[in-house]
Amino acid sequence: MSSRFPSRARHRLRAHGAAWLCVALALVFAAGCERETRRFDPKPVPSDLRTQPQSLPDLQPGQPGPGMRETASAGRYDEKSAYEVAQGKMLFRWYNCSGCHAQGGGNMGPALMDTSWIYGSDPDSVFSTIMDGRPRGMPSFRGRIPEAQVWELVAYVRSMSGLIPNEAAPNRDEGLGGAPPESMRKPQPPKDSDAKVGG
Amino acid sequence: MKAHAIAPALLAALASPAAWPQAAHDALQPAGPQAAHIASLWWLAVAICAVVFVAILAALAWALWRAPRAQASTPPEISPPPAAERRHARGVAIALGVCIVLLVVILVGSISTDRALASLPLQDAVHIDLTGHQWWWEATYDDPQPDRIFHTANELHVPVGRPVIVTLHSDDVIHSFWVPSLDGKKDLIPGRTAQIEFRADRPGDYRGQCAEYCGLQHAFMALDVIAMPPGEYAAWAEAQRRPAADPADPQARRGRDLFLSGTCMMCHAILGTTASARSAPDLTHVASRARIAAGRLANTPENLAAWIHDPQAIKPGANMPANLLAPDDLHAVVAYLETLR
Amino acid sequence: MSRRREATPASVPAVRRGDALDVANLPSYGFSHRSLMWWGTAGMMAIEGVAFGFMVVIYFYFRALDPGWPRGGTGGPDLFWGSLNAVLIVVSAIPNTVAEKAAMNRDLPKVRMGLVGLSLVSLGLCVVRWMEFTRLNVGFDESAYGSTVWTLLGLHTFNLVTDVADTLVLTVLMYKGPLEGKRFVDIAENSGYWDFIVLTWLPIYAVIYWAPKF
Amino acid sequence: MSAPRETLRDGDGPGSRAAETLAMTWRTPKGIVGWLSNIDHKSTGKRFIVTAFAFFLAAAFLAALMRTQLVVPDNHFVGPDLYNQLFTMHGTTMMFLFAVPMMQGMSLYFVPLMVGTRNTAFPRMSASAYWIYLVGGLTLYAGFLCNTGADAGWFAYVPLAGPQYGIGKRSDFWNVLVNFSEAMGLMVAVDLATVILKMRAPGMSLRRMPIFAWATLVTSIMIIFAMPTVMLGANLVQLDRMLGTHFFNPGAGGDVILWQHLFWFFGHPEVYFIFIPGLAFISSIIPTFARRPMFGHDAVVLSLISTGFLSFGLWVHHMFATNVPDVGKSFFTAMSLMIAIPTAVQIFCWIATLATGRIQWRPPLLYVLAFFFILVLGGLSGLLLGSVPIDLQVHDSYFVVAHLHYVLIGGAVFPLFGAFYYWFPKITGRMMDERIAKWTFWIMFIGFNVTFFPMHILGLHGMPRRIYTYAAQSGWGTLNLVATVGAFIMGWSVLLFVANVLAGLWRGKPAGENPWGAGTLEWSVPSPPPPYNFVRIPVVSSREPLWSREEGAPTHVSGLSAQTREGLVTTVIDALPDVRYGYPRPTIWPFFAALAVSLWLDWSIFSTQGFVWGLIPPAIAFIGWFWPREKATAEALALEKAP
Repeated sequence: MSSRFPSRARHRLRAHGAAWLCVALALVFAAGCERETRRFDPKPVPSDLRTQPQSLPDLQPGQPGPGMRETASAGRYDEKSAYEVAQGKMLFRWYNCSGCHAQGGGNMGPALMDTSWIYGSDPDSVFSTIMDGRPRGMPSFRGRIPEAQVWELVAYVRSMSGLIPNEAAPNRDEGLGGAPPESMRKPQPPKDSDAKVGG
Repeated sequence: MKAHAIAPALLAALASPAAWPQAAHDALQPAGPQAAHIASLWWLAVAICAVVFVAILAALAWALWRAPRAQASTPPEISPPPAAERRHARGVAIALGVCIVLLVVILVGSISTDRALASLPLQDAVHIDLTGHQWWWEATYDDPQPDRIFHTANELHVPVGRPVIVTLHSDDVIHSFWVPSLDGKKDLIPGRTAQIEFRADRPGDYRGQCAEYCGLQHAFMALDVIAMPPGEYAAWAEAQRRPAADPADPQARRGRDLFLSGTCMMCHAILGTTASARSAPDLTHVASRARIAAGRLANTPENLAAWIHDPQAIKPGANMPANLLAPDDLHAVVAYLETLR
Repeated sequence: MSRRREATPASVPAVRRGDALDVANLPSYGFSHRSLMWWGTAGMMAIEGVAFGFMVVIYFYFRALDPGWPRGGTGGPDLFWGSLNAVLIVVSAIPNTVAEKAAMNRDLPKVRMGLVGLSLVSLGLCVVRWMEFTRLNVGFDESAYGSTVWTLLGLHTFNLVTDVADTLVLTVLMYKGPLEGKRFVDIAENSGYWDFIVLTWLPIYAVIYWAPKF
Repeated sequence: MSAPRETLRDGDGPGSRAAETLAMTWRTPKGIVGWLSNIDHKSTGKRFIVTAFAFFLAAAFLAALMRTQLVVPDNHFVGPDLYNQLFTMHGTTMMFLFAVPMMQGMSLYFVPLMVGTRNTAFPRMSASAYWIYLVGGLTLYAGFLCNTGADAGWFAYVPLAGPQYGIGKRSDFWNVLVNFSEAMGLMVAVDLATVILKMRAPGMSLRRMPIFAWATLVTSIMIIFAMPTVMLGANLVQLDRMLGTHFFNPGAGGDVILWQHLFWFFGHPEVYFIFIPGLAFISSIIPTFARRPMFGHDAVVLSLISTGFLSFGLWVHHMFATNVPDVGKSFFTAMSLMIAIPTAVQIFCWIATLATGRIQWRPPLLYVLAFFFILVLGGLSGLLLGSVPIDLQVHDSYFVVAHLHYVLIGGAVFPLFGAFYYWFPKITGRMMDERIAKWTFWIMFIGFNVTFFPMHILGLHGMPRRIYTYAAQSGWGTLNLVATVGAFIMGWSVLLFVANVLAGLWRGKPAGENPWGAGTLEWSVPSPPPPYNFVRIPVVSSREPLWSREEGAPTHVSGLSAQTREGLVTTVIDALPDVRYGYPRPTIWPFFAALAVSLWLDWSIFSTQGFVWGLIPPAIAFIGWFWPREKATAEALALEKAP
C-alpha cells in the first residue's frame, strides 16, 4: 500500500496479521456455523414406527417405549442451531401447545419456564414426553408430529427455561408482549423429579 | 410408485412445459383497466424519455464532432469568447426549459393516472381477504351471509368484468401482492391493513408473485388469478363452499384416514372432516386448483406425491415437513386429495 | 488578489513579502468559529441533534399511530426527578459559562473554579438521571411507548455521561498540565458542548415528562 | 524577521533548507507501529481506496455467483439460504463497504491537495475511521464465512430482520456493520467538511473552489444529516432483538413501516453520496480534456447543492406500495421528477464545455462519455420509477435492479474508473497503459449493457427481485442467460483493469507533475506528492491556479514553521489567512481507539453485557488519544501567539 513502508516489516506484519486472522476466524467459525445451520432436509430415518401404531397401554410413563431408539445424541437434535429452535417455537404455536401450557407459564398443563421438570429436563426425556405422552393429560404425538419436528420442539421447550445457549434461543416475538424473550432467560437449574415419578 | 422413483419423476414433471400452462404476467399486456391505465402512462413516459435520450446523445456527438483535437500541452482557453459563451448559455437554458416542460407532462400524466386508478367503479364488487404467510397465500371470500364465506389458497378466481376488492393482511413478514397483468403492487404489512382494487376484463390465467422479499422461499410464493365468465365463476364459488365429500373409493378412504390420523391434519384443514388447522393451506378443494405449493408445481398426482414425500427438495426451507409414508400409504393420501375437487 | 483581500480579520494581518504572504505573526489558536475544533464539535452536535430529533419524531409517530397510547404507561413518568434534573442542568450553565468566559481570557484560576463547579453539578446530574430511570413508570420491554422513552432518555444520558467524563478529564488536565493556549480552546469547546446538552434536555424533558399529560 | 524565537520558517522553494526540514518534520513514521500510527491523509485515503476496491471485488464475486445461479431456470448451484446471504452481502458491501468509503477515500486523498493544505483538519479521526471501517468490513465477512452472513437484504426490512424472523445472529452482524460503517462515514465527513470550509489556501474563496471540493462538501453535510437516522434505526432494531423492546412490534404499539422511513431517509440520500462525487469526477475530468474551464461553473455548483437538498425529499418513493396517502405520493412524485433538473443542468453544461473546447482523446474522457449513455438511461428509468403508477408496476422487480445499476454504475463506477485513470499518475507517479485502458473500457461498457439492459424487460415481464431461482415456464430464462453472459464479460474487464493497475505500478511511464495539463492545485506538486504536500502553501487567485493567476498577486505563503507540522486556517467565505494551526502528530492511539470501539461493537453482537462493559476500553483509548504530550506542548508553546 505505502511504498515508503519497509518491505521486510510489511511482510512480517502480513504474516502476523494473517496468522491472527486465521485464529480469530477459526474461533468464530466454530461458534458461528453451529448456530446458523439451516437444515432443510432432515430426511426421515427409515423407521417402521409411523405405519405401525404403537400399543400405548404397554408404555410406562417415563420409560422408553418399545422400538423407540431416538436419542438426542443420535444426531437429530441440535439445540445450538437457532433455526431449529425458532422452528420449534413456530411449531409450539402451530400445534397449539400453548393451548395447555400457555406461553410456557402453564395453565391446564404445567409451566415450562420454571425449574421443575416432572418427567426430566434432558432432551431425551422431553422427546419421549412429547412422543409418548404422560399421565394426567399430556397426549402422545407419535405419528402426529414428525420426529425431526419433535426434536425442534424439544429444543424450544428447553429454551423456555434458559437451558440452551442464549445465542441460539429465540428473541422476543412479534405480538403482545409477555414473558421476557427466551434469549434473555437465565438458566433455571432443573430440579428433576422424574426418578420419583418414573420409578 | 416407489419412493426412490419419485425424484426422477419430479424432475421430469418440473422440466415439462405442460406442467405450468402459460400464465400471463406482463405489465405491458394489460387485462384490466388498472394495468391498462398504467401501461398507457408507461408508453407516454417512455416516448418522452426516448426522445430526451436520443437528443442528449445527439448533442454529445455533435459536441465531440465539432470540437478540435488537442494534447496535454495545448494551452487551455482561459477566457472563451463571451459572445459564444452567451450563445451556448442560451442553448443550455432552452434545453433546460424543454426538459422542465417534459417533466411537467410526466407529472400531470402521473397524477391523472393516479386519479384514474382511484376511480375504478366498485359497485357489485367481489370482496376477498388475502393473508400472506411465509410462503403462501390464504384467501377468504367474504360474503354478507357467514355460511357462504369460504377459504382457498394460492389461487383467486374472479369474475370477468366485476371489480374485485382485495383486503391485504400479513401473518408474519411483509409481502407484496403483484399481478402485473391486472394492477400494480400493494404490500401486505403486519399490523396494518391495505386494500387493492382491480378488474379483469378478459378471461384468463394471470400469474402473480410476492414482490417483497420475504425470506427463504420468496422465489416461489406465487399466486394465480383466474378470471372466468360470471356464470363459471358463480359455479366455481358454489363448489368451493361445499364441504369435502366422503370418498367412495377404498384407497381414497384409506388415504383420508391416514390424513386424519397422521401429521397432515396438524396443519391443514379439510372442511367436512376433523381437520381444521389453519397453519397451512386449506385443502378442502385442493384438487380443483391448477398448481400446488404456491404455484411451484402443476397439480398432478405425481407432483403431489413428490411434494408430500419431500417438500424440502422442492422448496428448501418451506414449512412443510418431509413425510415418510410407505409408498402405498402415499398413494392412498394422494388418491384422497385427488377426490377433493 | 486585490489589496483589500489581503487584510485579515486577525489582529496582526498576514503581510506581503515579495511574492509571499507572510503569516508568521498570525495567532496560533483562535476561539469560536476560528478554531477547527469548533467546527468538529458543531459536526458532532449536528449528528447527535439529528438522532435526538428523530427519536422525538418517533415518539409522536407512535403516538399518532396507536389508539392505545401510551400502552403500559399510566399518566407518564413522575415529574419530580426529571424536573429536578431540568433545574439542576440550567444551574449547571452558571459554572459552565464561568469556565467558558475565563478560558477565553486565559484566566486559569477561574477556569479551574468553573470546571470544578461544573464537575460537581454534573456528577449530581448523573445521580438524578439514575433516579429518573427508576421513575419512568414503564418498562422498556412493555410497549413501544416504554421503549421510546427509555431510549430517548438513554440517548441523552449517553451524551451527558460522555461530556461529564470529558469535563472531569479537562479538570484534571487544568491542574496537572501540560498546558498551552490551545487547551483553553478545548475548555471553550467543552462548554459549548455542555450548552448543547443543556439545550437539548429542555425539549426532551418536555416530551418525556409533559407530552403524556396532553 | 518578526519570528519571536529561532524557528525555521517555510517559504523557500524546493531544495532549500526549509524544504529539507519540512521533509524531516513530515516524514512517515517507520516500522509496524509507525505504519499503524500514520495519519497522513494520503495514506489514509489510499488505504480507503485499496480496501474499498477489495470489497468491490468481493461483492463483484458474489454477484458472479448470483448470476451463475440465475443462468438457467430451476438451478441448484446455490440454495435459497446461501442466495439470500449472497444478495444481502452484495448490496451491503457495495453500498456500505465500497461506494461510500471509496468516495470518501478519494476525497481524503485529493481534497487537501486541491485546496492547498498539508493534511486534513482531524487526520487522527480519519485514520481511526479507516481502522473502524476495516474491522467492520472484516466482521461482516467473518460472519459470512461462518454462515452468519446477513440475509434480510441490504435494506433489512423488519420484521424479516427483526427479533422473531431474523433468526440467529445474521441480522445482528448487519446492524453492527451499520454502526461501523456509519461511524466511519460520519467521522470522515466531519473531517472533510472542516478542511473544505476552514483550510483552503489563501485566496481560494468559495467561488474559486474546485467543483470536486464542492461536491465533497455537499456530500459530507448530507452524510452528517442522513447517516444518523440509519444508525439510530439499526440500533433500535438491535434493541428489539437484544433486549426485547417493541419499536417494530405492531402488537405492542410499534410499527414496521417506521423502519422503512428511517432507512430510506438515509437510503435515498445515500445514493447521492455516491452519485455526487461521481458527478464531480466528471466535472474534474471534462475541463482538463476539453482544455477550458468548466462552462457554467456556478450553475454546476448550484446544481450540486440543490441535488443535495432535494435528495432528502425523495425517500418515500421507495415506499409507494405501502399505504402512503395520495397527497404525499404526488409530492414525492414531483420531488422525484424535480431532482432530474439539476442533473440535466450539469449534463448540458458538460456538453457545452466539450462543444466549445479542444478535446484530448484520453482514457479518462472515454469513461466520462460512457456516463452520458448509461447514466442518462438510468436517470430516465428513474423518472419512470418516480411516477407512482408506473412505480407500482415495476417496483421490486428486475426493472429496479436494472435502473439502480444503470444509475450507480453509470453515475458512479464509470466516472470512478475514469477518475482512477485520471489520478493514478498523481497517486503513484506512473501512467497506466492507455491501450489496455481502452480495451477495458469497451469490454466493460458492452458487458455492462448486456448484463443490465435485459433486466428492464424481465421486470416488466413480472420477474421480482431477490428470487433465488425461477421456473422454466416463467419465460425468463433467455434474458437471464444473456444477463449472466454480460456479467462475466464485465467481470473480465475488471480483471483487466486490475492487471493494468499492477502493470502501471510495476513499469508504467513516469508521469511527472501534470501529465494531462490540468488546472487544479493537486497537479502542482510532485507525483506522488511528498508527505507535506506543498513545500510552500500556494496563494490562489483564480479557479484554475495552474492555468492562470492574477498579475501581481502573491504566489505563496511563508512564515509557517518548518520544524513542526504547522498549517493555516483561513476564513470560510473568502479564505483569508486567519490562524496558524498545529496539525496533530502521528500516534498509535487512533488505531487503539478504533480497536476498542470495534471490540465493543463486536462484543455487543453476542452479549448485552458487552454492550455496557465494552464501553470502557473506548473511553480509555479516547482519553489516551486526547491527553496532551509534554514534547508537543513545549513545541506548541514555542510557536504560541495568543489571538
